[in-house]
Amino acid sequence: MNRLAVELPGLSLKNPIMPASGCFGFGKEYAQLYDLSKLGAIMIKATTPETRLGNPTPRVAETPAGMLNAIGLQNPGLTKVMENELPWLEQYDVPIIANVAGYITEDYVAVAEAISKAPNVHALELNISCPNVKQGGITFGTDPKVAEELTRAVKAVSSVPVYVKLSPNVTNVNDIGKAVEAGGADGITMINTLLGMRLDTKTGRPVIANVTGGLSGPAIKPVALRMVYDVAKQVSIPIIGMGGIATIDDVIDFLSAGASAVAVGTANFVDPFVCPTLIDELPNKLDELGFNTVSELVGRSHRL
Amino acid sequence: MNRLAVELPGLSLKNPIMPASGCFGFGKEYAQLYDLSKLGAIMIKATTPETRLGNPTPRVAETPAGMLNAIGLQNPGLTKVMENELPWLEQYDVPIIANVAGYITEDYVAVAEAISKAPNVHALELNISCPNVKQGGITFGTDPKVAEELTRAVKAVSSVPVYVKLSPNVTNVNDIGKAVEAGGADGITMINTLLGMRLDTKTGRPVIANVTGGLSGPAIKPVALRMVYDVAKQVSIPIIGMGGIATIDDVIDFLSAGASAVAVGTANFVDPFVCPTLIDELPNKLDELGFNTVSELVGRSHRL
Amino acid sequence: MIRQEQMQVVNQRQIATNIFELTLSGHLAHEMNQPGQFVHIRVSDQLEPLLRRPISISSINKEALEFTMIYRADGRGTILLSEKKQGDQVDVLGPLGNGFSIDKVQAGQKALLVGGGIGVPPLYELSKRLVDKGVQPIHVLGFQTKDVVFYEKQFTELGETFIVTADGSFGHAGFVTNVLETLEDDFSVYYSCGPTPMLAALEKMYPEKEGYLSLEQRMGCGIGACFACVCETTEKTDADYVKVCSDGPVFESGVIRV
Amino acid sequence: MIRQEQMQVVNQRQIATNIFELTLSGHLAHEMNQPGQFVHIRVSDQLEPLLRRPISISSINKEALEFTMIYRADGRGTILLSEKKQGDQVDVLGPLGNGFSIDKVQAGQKALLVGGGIGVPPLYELSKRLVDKGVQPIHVLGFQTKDVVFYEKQFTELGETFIVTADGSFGHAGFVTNVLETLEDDFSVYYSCGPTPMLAALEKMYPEKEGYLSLEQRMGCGIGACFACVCETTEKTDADYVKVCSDGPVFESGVIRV
Ligand SMILES: Cc1cc2nc3c(=O)[nH]c(=O)nc-3n(C[C@H](O)[C@H](O)[C@H](O)COP(=O)(O)OP(=O)(O)OC[C@H]3O[C@@H](n4cnc5c(N)ncnc54)[C@H](O)[C@@H]3O)c2cc1C
Ligand SMILES: Cc1cc2nc3c(=O)[nH]c(=O)nc-3n(C[C@H](O)[C@H](O)[C@H](O)COP(=O)(O)OP(=O)(O)OC[C@H]3O[C@@H](n4cnc5c(N)ncnc54)[C@H](O)[C@@H]3O)c2cc1C
Ligand SMILES: Cc1cc2nc3c(=O)[nH]c(=O)nc-3n(C[C@H](O)[C@H](O)[C@H](O)COP(=O)(O)O)c2cc1C
Ligand SMILES: Cc1cc2nc3c(=O)[nH]c(=O)nc-3n(C[C@H](O)[C@H](O)[C@H](O)COP(=O)(O)O)c2cc1C
Ligand code: FES
Ligand code: FES
Repeated sequence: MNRLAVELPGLSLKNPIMPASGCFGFGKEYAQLYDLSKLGAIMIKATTPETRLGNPTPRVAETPAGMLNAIGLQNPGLTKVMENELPWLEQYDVPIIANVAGYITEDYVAVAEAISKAPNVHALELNISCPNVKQGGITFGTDPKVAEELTRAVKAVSSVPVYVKLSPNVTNVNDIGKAVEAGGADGITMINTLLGMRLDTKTGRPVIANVTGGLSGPAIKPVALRMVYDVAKQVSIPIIGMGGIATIDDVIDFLSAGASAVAVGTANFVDPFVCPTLIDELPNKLDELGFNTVSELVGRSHRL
Repeated sequence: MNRLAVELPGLSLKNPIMPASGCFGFGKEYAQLYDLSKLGAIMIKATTPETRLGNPTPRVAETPAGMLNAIGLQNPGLTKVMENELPWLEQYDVPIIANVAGYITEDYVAVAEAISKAPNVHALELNISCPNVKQGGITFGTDPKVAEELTRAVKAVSSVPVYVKLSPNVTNVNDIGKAVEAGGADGITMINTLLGMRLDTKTGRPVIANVTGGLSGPAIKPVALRMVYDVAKQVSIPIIGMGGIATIDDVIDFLSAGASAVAVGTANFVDPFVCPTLIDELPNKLDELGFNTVSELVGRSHRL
Repeated sequence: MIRQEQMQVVNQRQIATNIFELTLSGHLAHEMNQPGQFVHIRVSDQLEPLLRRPISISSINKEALEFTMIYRADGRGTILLSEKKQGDQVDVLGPLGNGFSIDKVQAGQKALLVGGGIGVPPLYELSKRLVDKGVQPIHVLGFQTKDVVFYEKQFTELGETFIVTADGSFGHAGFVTNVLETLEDDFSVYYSCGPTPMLAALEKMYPEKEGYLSLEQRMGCGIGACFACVCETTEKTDADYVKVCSDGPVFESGVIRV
Repeated sequence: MIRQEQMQVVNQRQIATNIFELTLSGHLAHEMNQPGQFVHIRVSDQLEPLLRRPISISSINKEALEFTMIYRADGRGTILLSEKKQGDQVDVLGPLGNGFSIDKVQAGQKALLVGGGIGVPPLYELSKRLVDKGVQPIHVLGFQTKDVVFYEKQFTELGETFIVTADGSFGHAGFVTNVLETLEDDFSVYYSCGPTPMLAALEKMYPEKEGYLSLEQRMGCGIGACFACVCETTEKTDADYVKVCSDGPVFESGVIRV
């Protein structure tokens, strides 16, 4: 019996660690460094119906213990992803979670319906929380009613379980979590980035061409952990937690707070081997803490 | 003519730099280290009608490039602040901004009416954004209507201009900013802390007895800067900016984003001399950037 | 007077498993007048780790303008501190707080000093001062295991010294209280620094004795401004609360709700 | 193959105002086959500063398993890097990207190498390889002022070298283009690395020539996964965009909208 294994709607994970969407492209680049079959799953870059060229550059900026990004959901579009990216990933024994985005509900529905039929796509992640696009994205993630309806519309057409990715840029994240659960979501992924900005002190100009960007990395871990801890109390569907995870202790903290699995984003840029390293470190950490399986650890902070 | 001087409602500041509320007590401690008359102003610890003993300990925890706190608005209460703290501060040539807090509107009104009569209190800062108290605090800062009414009620009784301190834990900070302006606020101070938490990885227990706490320090600067930049576009009243300020470049960034002055909180714990140091560094920085006065710099990012 | 100074590392050495002895030099040492005070140390000039670390002063050498600390390199900050080498600079704020008073104990009398783990260091300067005053110190020092025991020799040179280890791997086995029970209580004052349960046990054991306890709390500012480090008080004082950093870290026994 | 390795500092020295030459050793150097590639460096093992810094490879010594970089210590990360001493470890990811191709230029022909500021370093390994191939390099290197000029001697040893400073404090005054105008264009290929305006000027000057330009962009991953470093392309290619880190940093002239 594999003590790291985690069973989630649509996902039989070898281990609870996966790269977060947008920080791992479609896997090709990291495949040069290690065997992707080692990963619990892969959350691929957001896919939209059409090809998107994203925002002007600069698109990233460094901040204290974090970074800002405003990529703007650049991606080759549904057709190319279905024809090139997903088939290429089939050579690896790893479930794919397809991150779905769009301007309007119909976009989400169109992408979800098609991409959920790809053999290696085992779940969808609805990106209703991208802070870097003018239309769509976050606008769906800040109003409970809108989030619930979008979830319901996508559930109606998806061939695989649907996870909804929550934005931290809200007054009450619990309401959004409960709303998407009511809309039929099979799970929640959280958190997306916090809206932030950096100025070039010399010129006074925003460093990022898009003016604002999404804050990620260790700096946001306390906010992410608090939100996972709160939402875990409110919903009965599983949570895949993320936000600043860089070390094995971070992984333990998110599982303790109630996440059933975790995703690693920005840390891949700092240490490209971070995911396999965390997977290797997890068993010893479980021993050290006196837990047999990952599942035993999940939500322990709520049981103390 | 003093190139660092800033004129704000009720406040003739020698310079735009002041310690943030709760990070400087009532001044006595830092007075052992330097002459408080050097400061642009002092934002004193939140004052409530009654004595408050605050939350259980531990009350603080370190996070990546930041810290969490859940002090719980501990303070000696209105009477003692009026009788001991404010008179003691009169020996210094520095305007006091009194941070006002309470459970219900009547608390705010009572404290505001009385404390605004103290000779050295030149402005009030309504704390409708404290994340660490069960009642009052942030509950006033997340609903525009409630924030507007509280502002109006306090304005009606205050003998000095009223600044309202905004919470970053909202979906749309602009709406709150516009609401308090409509309620008659003379200025805005922002931001208060972001709600966060830290777990003890060994035990899975929250490090902070209050479970959650307010995140402050350099980690939150990108969020604070973005909010100041956005709100400055929406309101015509002045903003005192704060959130992660530790270096002279941080000061410049907040002024560029539209803050007329800045407050320094957490950085006082890291470097107790940070405020006088920043004040000393400011003139050279202005020269380096080619500005004669602080006022010329304010909001430059919006004019590019 | 409280000062902030870039002090120089005179010497740093490991004296037990993960336990380091660090000696710094600078004018700040000139301000150190009382045993039991502490300093607030910035371990990195980057933004990470951010907060200062409070560490007790374990011995003072005013003539040489030097002082010594003993600490356990455990978390991120103290591990960084343990990497400082001779000649490196360390940003120190101090001396902070109020230490152990030796006014009420007279030459010829006995004083009991009880330390637990990293609570032991401040007792060393205290013991030296008691000896200088003609007071006879008795040391009871508790550690987890043999490999984290330190300064046995130094304390023995100053007076009778009992070492206790929780696992019995060195000295007496068990808790300091097990040894205390075997001692006659002919001492006129006791001093203690260590885990709160130990301090509570001492108060219970010696309700009639005059005692001084050094407490620990998570800190922000370290100088009394942020209200991070407060402790609840008892009827024995009319203060509603005290701050460990500026009112303490040393308090008279019975004053704090431990 | 891309590797990540803790490489050892063989030598670091300042060669001009705020300009450092850093030589590292490790197996990673064995993977370096092309001039113009870069490495992605982690400057601190703390969380701050967080991101890696991209720095070009300026020369490679495969036998010794060493390579050298030249960089300006300017912001927080590069200043930290400049404090590394002999024997220290540096976390390096690389070699990354595609460098300068020397396939299309033949022995006996001339090649023009134009560098600006911190764009000069990658041209050094390139020039050595051209010389090895029997190609005759002409170097035109632009700097702001005299005190940031570096490697004049090294380039001169390889071929004709013109130094240009914006303030005229050394060599020719003005921009590299001022010198280029005075040169006859009997070279068969040109290579350039430096500020985008300079690259744009070169494309305008030599529309008919075969050229290779090395670009800069802010980076996240450095290996092609995050879409941080994309550039707009022209009709000359059917790709909608390119990534500087993995498709570049070197591109054929005319391919990128500069
Ligand atoms: C007045 C006083 C005197 C002290 N004297 C000594 C001494 O002489 N020798 C010694 O080894 N230790 C001493 N300590 C404990 C010491 O401060 C902590 O061990 C140290 O701060 C832990 O930092 P870290 O980087 O190792 O751990 P981290 O886990 O990185 O620390 C994270 C944060 O928690 C705080 N923290 C963690 N543990 C403690 C603690 N036990 N007390 C207070 N804050 C803590 C840190 O200061 C930091 O802000 C003293 C504490 C106080 C309050
Ligand atoms: C492919 C490539 C090759 C390079 N080769 C060299 C070289 O050989 N020598 C040299 O001195 N410089 C080189 N640079 C520029 C170098 O990467 C930056 O000067 C450096 O990253 C600045 O970091 P900092 O810590 O000094 O500044 P900071 O202001 O602390 O940097 C903050 C963030 O912005 C990024 N950044 C800042 N300036 C640049 C820039 N010009 N290009 C890309 N990212 C930047 C940093 O990487 C970091 O993520 C190269 C850049 C690229 C893209
Ligand atoms: C460069 C970059 C690109 C991202 N792109 C996406 C995306 O396409 N879709 C999405 O849902 N989240 C995206 N994110 C958010 C991450 O998936 C993750 O939610 C966030 O970065 C917090 O995790 P971290 O702190 O570990 O990076 C992106 C983040 C970064 C840094
Ligand atoms: C220990 C601590 C106590 C605080 N107490 C108060 C308070 O009483 N009233 C208030 O309005 N803000 C309080 N704050 C928030 C600060 O005033 C400031 O808004 C916030 O910390 C962001 O600034 P910084 O990043 O510079 O610390 C407190 C912050 C800290 C760290
Ligand atoms: S640590 Fe700030 S009051 Fe004690
Ligand atoms: S830096 Fe990530 S794609 Fe180029």
